[in-house]
Amino acid sequence: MLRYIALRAALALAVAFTVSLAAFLLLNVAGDPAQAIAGEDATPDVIEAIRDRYGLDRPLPVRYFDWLGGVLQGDFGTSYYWHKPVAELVADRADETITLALSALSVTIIIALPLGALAALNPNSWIDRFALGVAVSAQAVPNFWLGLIMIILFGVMMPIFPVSGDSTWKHFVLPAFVLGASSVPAVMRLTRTGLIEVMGADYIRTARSKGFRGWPLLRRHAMRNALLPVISVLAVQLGQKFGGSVITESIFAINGLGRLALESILGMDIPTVQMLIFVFAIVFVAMNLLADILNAALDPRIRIG
Amino acid sequence: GPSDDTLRAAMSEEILNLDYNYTTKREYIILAQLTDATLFNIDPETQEVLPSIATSYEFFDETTLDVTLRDDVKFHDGSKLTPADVAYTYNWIKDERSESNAAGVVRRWLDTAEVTGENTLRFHLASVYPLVIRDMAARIMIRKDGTYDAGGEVDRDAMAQDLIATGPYKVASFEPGTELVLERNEDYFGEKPAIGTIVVRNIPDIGTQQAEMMSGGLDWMFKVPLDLAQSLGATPLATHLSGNDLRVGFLVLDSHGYTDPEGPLTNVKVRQAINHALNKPEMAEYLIGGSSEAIHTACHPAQFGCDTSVTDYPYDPEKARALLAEAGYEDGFTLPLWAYRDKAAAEAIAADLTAVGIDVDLRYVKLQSLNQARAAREIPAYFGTWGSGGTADTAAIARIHFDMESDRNMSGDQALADEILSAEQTVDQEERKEIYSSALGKIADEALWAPLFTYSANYLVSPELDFPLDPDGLPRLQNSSWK
Amino acid sequence: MSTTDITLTAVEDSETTPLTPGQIFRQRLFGHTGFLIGASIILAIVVVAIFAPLIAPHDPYVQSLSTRMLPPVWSEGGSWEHLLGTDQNGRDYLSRLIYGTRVSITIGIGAATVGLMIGVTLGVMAGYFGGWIDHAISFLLTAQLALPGLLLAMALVFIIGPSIWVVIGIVGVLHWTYYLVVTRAATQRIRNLDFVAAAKASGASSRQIIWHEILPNLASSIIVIFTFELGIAILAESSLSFLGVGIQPPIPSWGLMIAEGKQAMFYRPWLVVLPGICLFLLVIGANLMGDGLRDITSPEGRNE
Amino acid sequence: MSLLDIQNLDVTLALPNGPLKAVRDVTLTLEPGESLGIVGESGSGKSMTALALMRLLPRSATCEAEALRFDGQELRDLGDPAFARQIAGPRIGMIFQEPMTSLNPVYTIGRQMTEATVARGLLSEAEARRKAIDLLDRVGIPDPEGRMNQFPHQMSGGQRQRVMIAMTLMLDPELLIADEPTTALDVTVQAQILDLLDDLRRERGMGLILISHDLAVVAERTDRVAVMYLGEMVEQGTAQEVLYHPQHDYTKALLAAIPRLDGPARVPAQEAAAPEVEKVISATNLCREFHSRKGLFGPKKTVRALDDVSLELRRGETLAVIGESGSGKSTLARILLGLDLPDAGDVRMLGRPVLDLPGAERASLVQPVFQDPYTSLNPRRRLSEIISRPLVLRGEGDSASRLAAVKDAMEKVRLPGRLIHAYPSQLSGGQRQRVAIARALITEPEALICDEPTSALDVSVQAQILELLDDLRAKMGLTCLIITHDMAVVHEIADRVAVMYQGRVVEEGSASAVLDHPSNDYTARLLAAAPRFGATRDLEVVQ
Ligand SMILES: Nc1ncnc2c1ncn2[C@@H]1O[C@H](COP(=O)(O)OP(=O)(O)OP(=O)(O)O)[C@@H](O)[C@H]1O
Ligand SMILES: Nc1ncnc2c1ncn2[C@@H]1O[C@H](COP(=O)(O)OP(=O)(O)OP(=O)(O)O)[C@@H](O)[C@H]1O
Ligand SMILES: [Mg+2]
Ligand SMILES: [Mg+2]
Repeated sequence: MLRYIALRAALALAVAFTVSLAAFLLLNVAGDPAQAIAGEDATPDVIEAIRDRYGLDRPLPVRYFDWLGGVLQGDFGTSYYWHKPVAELVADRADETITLALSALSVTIIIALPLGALAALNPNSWIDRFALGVAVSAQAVPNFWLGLIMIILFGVMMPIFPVSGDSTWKHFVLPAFVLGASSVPAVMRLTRTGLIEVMGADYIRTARSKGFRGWPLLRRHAMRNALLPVISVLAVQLGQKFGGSVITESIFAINGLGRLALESILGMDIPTVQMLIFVFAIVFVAMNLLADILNAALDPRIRIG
Repeated sequence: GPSDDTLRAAMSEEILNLDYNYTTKREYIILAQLTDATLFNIDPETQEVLPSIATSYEFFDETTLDVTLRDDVKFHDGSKLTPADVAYTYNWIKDERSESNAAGVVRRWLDTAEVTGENTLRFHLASVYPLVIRDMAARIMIRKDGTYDAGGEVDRDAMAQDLIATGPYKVASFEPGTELVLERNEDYFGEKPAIGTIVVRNIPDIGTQQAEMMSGGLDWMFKVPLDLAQSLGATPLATHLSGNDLRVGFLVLDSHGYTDPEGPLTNVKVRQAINHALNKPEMAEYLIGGSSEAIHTACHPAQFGCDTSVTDYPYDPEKARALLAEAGYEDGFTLPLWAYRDKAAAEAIAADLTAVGIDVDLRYVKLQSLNQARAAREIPAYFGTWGSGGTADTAAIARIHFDMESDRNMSGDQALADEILSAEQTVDQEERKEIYSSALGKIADEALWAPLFTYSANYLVSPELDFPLDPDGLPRLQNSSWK
Repeated sequence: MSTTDITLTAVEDSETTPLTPGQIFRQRLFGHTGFLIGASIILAIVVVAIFAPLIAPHDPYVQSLSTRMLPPVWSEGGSWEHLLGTDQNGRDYLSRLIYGTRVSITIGIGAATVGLMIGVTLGVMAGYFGGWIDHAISFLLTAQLALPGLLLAMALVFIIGPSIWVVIGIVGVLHWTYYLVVTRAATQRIRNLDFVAAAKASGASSRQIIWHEILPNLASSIIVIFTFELGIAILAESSLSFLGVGIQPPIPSWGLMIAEGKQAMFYRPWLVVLPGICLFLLVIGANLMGDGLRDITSPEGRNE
Repeated sequence: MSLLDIQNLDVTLALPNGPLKAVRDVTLTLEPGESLGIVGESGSGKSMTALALMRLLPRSATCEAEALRFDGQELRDLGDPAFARQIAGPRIGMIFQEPMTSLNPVYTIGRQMTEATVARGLLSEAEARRKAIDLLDRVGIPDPEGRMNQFPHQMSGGQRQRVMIAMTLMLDPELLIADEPTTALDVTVQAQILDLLDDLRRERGMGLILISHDLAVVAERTDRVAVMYLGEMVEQGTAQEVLYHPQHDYTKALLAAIPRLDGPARVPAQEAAAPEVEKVISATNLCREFHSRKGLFGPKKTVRALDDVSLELRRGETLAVIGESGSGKSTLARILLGLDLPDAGDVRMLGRPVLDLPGAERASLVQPVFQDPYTSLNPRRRLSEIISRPLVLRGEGDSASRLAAVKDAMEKVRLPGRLIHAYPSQLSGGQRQRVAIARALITEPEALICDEPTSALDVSVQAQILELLDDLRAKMGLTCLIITHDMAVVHEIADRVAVMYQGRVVEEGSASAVLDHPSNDYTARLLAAAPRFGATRDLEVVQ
């Protein structure tokens, strides 16, 4: 078990470094950071000064290994824009994103699980069709568009929720809904097929032959089996929400990591982008690991040895 | 709103650093107007030099400038400003270690600044430089002695957050990228602003800003797209103000042939055809709106030295076609046209050029991508804009675009570059004007550019806010008041 | 269940020959409502795309700045000349929406194909060869999932220059993982089946086994994923265009149109709503088709 | 009064391509304490009949009957909740066919065993536990107390099957339906379980319905036998009558097809094989280990699948390799075929190391026939393609000559020519196995290696395939290695036998010698446990 976790952690690090190297190269080919920092009316001497200041005139490998050396000592560098250590910056912004990701996940769970379960228990009924309709529609709605429509509807036409900022829980309602909606189809379908599959399993037939039916059957025999895959998918979805909050955060002006990522990418703030990608990669792999561990904890067939 | 005497302004660009000595963007100039004072001010109406921290100046000789300061200027922390602070600021910015964004400007002319008396100091200039007062007014914010290198340790971010300056407002709280709260500086030496508190919020999405405006959470927005400004301005929720802007839009054409020595753009007829093909007045009227006007010079007509009597190429697609045919391109050619802002205008330009038979491959990219490609000389033509840093002088646009050092110069014309540089060495204003006339005339005749239009600044403000506009296009929030 | 075959040897000469897989497939296809709805939507949109020049009332590229931002016919100030009004450059919105089908469909099909090539190749290799190849490909997969697509898109658009082909390439390169995961698992399963062993025993090489024995068995799941990826690619294109690193103006892409309409969305909501609905319909069509195909190709059908 | 009385039961399944009458007009009665065997080939509707009675039919199925009486009570009048409360469990219990999947994998054995009694309030938690331990002990599970906290995956298939039985018995049903309770079990375990069921029936006067396709088992264990064929009950009567004086043609065919251990032994192909006889394949000192990890976090496990195995296959003979499940038979076959490499030892074909042979040449020497006809054919290819594939791979002939070869091969294995463009899914199991054999024969190899070629097939089909193999061998002089775990099969077709146990060959010799006078303990046990169809006759004599 420990060995396995160590292996996965090593993998996470390898992925994180690879991805941040890729990010570094991509950013450097995509444009000149000094130009980006200087802005539209920058004169050449300003750009030169910036280049000097951040050491951007050094060759790429030198800069990358410099960064790498820093990371190995726990120093992710200083943001070109914010003039503060990137690590501090990321730590500052993380709580908004965590709040958003968790509330989005709750939205997903609240919508997807009951709907999936009801659909599974009444296959081909109207509720099943309705659930399927919800899934298909949620899959087909562009996320950014949903955000804009939500703003039009609830920010302006019926001003119930604030549409920008992150100071109160109310600010998170719409973004969490938009972000959470994107995972509903996957989770709902999985719940539904999982439950249908379990309800058709031989051990459920065994339980029925012992006289179990209805709710006790569901609770005592089906639930746990059907939820196993759902739980691991939820963990993975949570991991994706971190990186996936880019558009949502910028539409709703939430000052989290997603927006930071978008703006750092557009603004070529290389140290920030690199650290964010590093963090996202680790979170992503960690969530996958968490999913495995949860599964192992809940499923006695997977031995922990 | 007036109830809490707080003006809430929104900006899309993130505000991260309050020290204008280390920033460049327009948002920072606006904030610097609020928090900082410079030695002089330039009257936006008349372009006259007005006193500010300095009361007067005098050229001892062509390269020696004596300046007298007020004696009642206080920093936000209550300490009194001395000539030593001013000298320190200038010398620091010039210093190699400063890496200040103003360094380029200052190094151009400053040799050294020295304190000469209780209220006086002397600037030794490195060369003859007629624009020195203008630069002092626009670029260099005065800091306390030792701000950036206290104890020998260089700290360029010393003023980035906890700004100690001399302007009409002081920083009450600052959360970079989120919110800046400014309070009226009761010790300000000049005329004190009418509004007590200004809150500047970062709201990246213009739609969100608008929603906030409509729900009364904002009093002031700028850089508002025309359509939005007009629509929202038509409602009682907000007032649309349209002011001047020194920014001009233009096409820069690779007349030298950096991308292709034999390329169509090296032919003056083709460049003239491009000029004729563009329906500039329509673009100005419908896409930029407000006070925007079509231009035919490589400068803003409001700028000193901007001679508008140069050759004009009015909108005439037939003539454009004819010129193209004359140049041997009756079947047109493919033109990769780069652009980074005002997508609608870029598309309109592309459509106009397409209409006369040029097959435009529009490449709408991020600014830095354009910059990088341009630096690599991979761009045959781009739709550029220039705001001259709010400086109403042709020098502020000519040098950057026609100096041989600059990659923005795609004419490769050494004589033109020399002419433009010589203007900056000329003290006599009439003489300078003539030099610019000649240079601009040449640019127009050769059709090195296709000048397009001036910009207008669109604001949306709360109906309760009185926000006066200045002709130089720089918003000065400190001048606003409640109705 | 050990066997479900009731035509045993004793009755093997009964007249009713069971249906071929193809026949069963077609039969099920035409009995699946969701699939039929989805296919009709897609078909309709494809027809619109093909005949766009005949259907569109105006040239989608011709601008008329003086008549820009006209409202649609049902709003005050709208006219029959421009049914859905005009955009910020005075181009006919309906015509742009109609031509937008071409962009979306080209990109959807193109990108889903690029993803298919990458994903299936890697998936089959990982599943068939296993070992370090499998590990390397898994690593690639994780790295890909962790890398923000926006970044890749920006860089590629810059390096290669923007064009519809570049966008197809980018979206394709960002969307191969689903193919990989499914084909890898399926290949691992099929690899151990006896008919593969039989082919090996007949002297078939790995390449021959992959082409002749494994790929045909992956075909139906690949088609299902392709249909889903079609929708996903279309959405991805619109997101990239929305963020400004996708389709270049003046080409009418729905995502780009939403981005352009965003500024004025409170006063001219149709600028955002209409392209959004087009996207929604197209993607829902693709998804319904995908769902249908999946139900049809999975041996158990949807519920049992 | 009968314990169970079913009149004219119909079960209809709604399949995608039309309704299927899985059970037609079935009429059954059972007295208390009596045991009824239901036989019939796979898919004949045996399980459906039982499931219909328990109301456990799949969703798509509907069931109708004229009467469905249990202990005098008409079950059709009972609503679902009442049925679940009163009948299912305490009155009628059922043991299912699939032991591996019939227990819930995420709960402990103890919980699953006790929950029904506790939930019904029949026993207290502690009493239920005691009873469960007692029953586990009865079904022969060692350390029953410890087992209560184990999960199903921690037990072998046989143990799980026994847990299933014990669990059903927790509620003391009056009628027990056992649907193939012993498939997938070792013959030794099978015997033990059947004994247990017999005991219980005697002790408690419980009625028993034993569903099986194994006539030998039914003959040994039941009072009365019903034969099902294509959903209908074609014959019913005492075991004596039905099995020794069958009336219906199908029953007769079925009985004729059963391989018998005590039938006339076949004449070996080469009596007293001379030592200089050519060796087609010889294997010496083969070892093969597998490393596997159980689950994600499990420790590494090493399995010695082959442990120093030496074997030779002589030209013209039929060698049977027998041994229980997991003893390494298939591994051996794969290595002999060159599909897998041994860790140690070597395999030679006609004296040359198998590794030096190019694929094509090896293919012409030896071809495999696999156990499962459903996975050994590519479902996406037509028969013509499947059968001609080895020729294509060799680059032999043009399409016309290949087609001729395919037709020829199909004829050899007696496949109707009209199937030449059919897909495997359109074929029955027996037909599929013939296709596999045709494919193996098309390159005219010297030897066939058949890995349990009939274990997935019905006895009647099995007989046909075995006969076919025997025939081909006689006609073409094929050398054959047949892997099986069925002694009767060995008896019918093998010249020589090798017995494997835990990766080793524990005994080897001529078929008659090994079967009649096993020298190894394990072989002896294996033989003793094999059900013999003729056994009832002996019983009768004793009575
Ligand atoms: N869930 C199901 N869906 C559709 N058809 C089914 C299902 N279960 C069984 N059948 C069909 O019903 C018929 C009778 O099946 P049943 O399970 O009763 O056979 P059986 O005699 O028990 O066979 P076996 O010996 O293989 O267990 C078969 O043709 C089978 O294909
Ligand atoms: N690929 C593999 N990986 C790991 N273990 C394996 C593998 N193949 C076989 N084994 C193990 O090797 C042992 C022998 O397996 P093999 O398949 O040869 O048995 P068998 O005698 O053919 O059994 P059966 O009668 O069930 O087919 C078993 O314990 C099996 O679990
Ligand atoms: Mg059965
Ligand atoms: Mg085997």
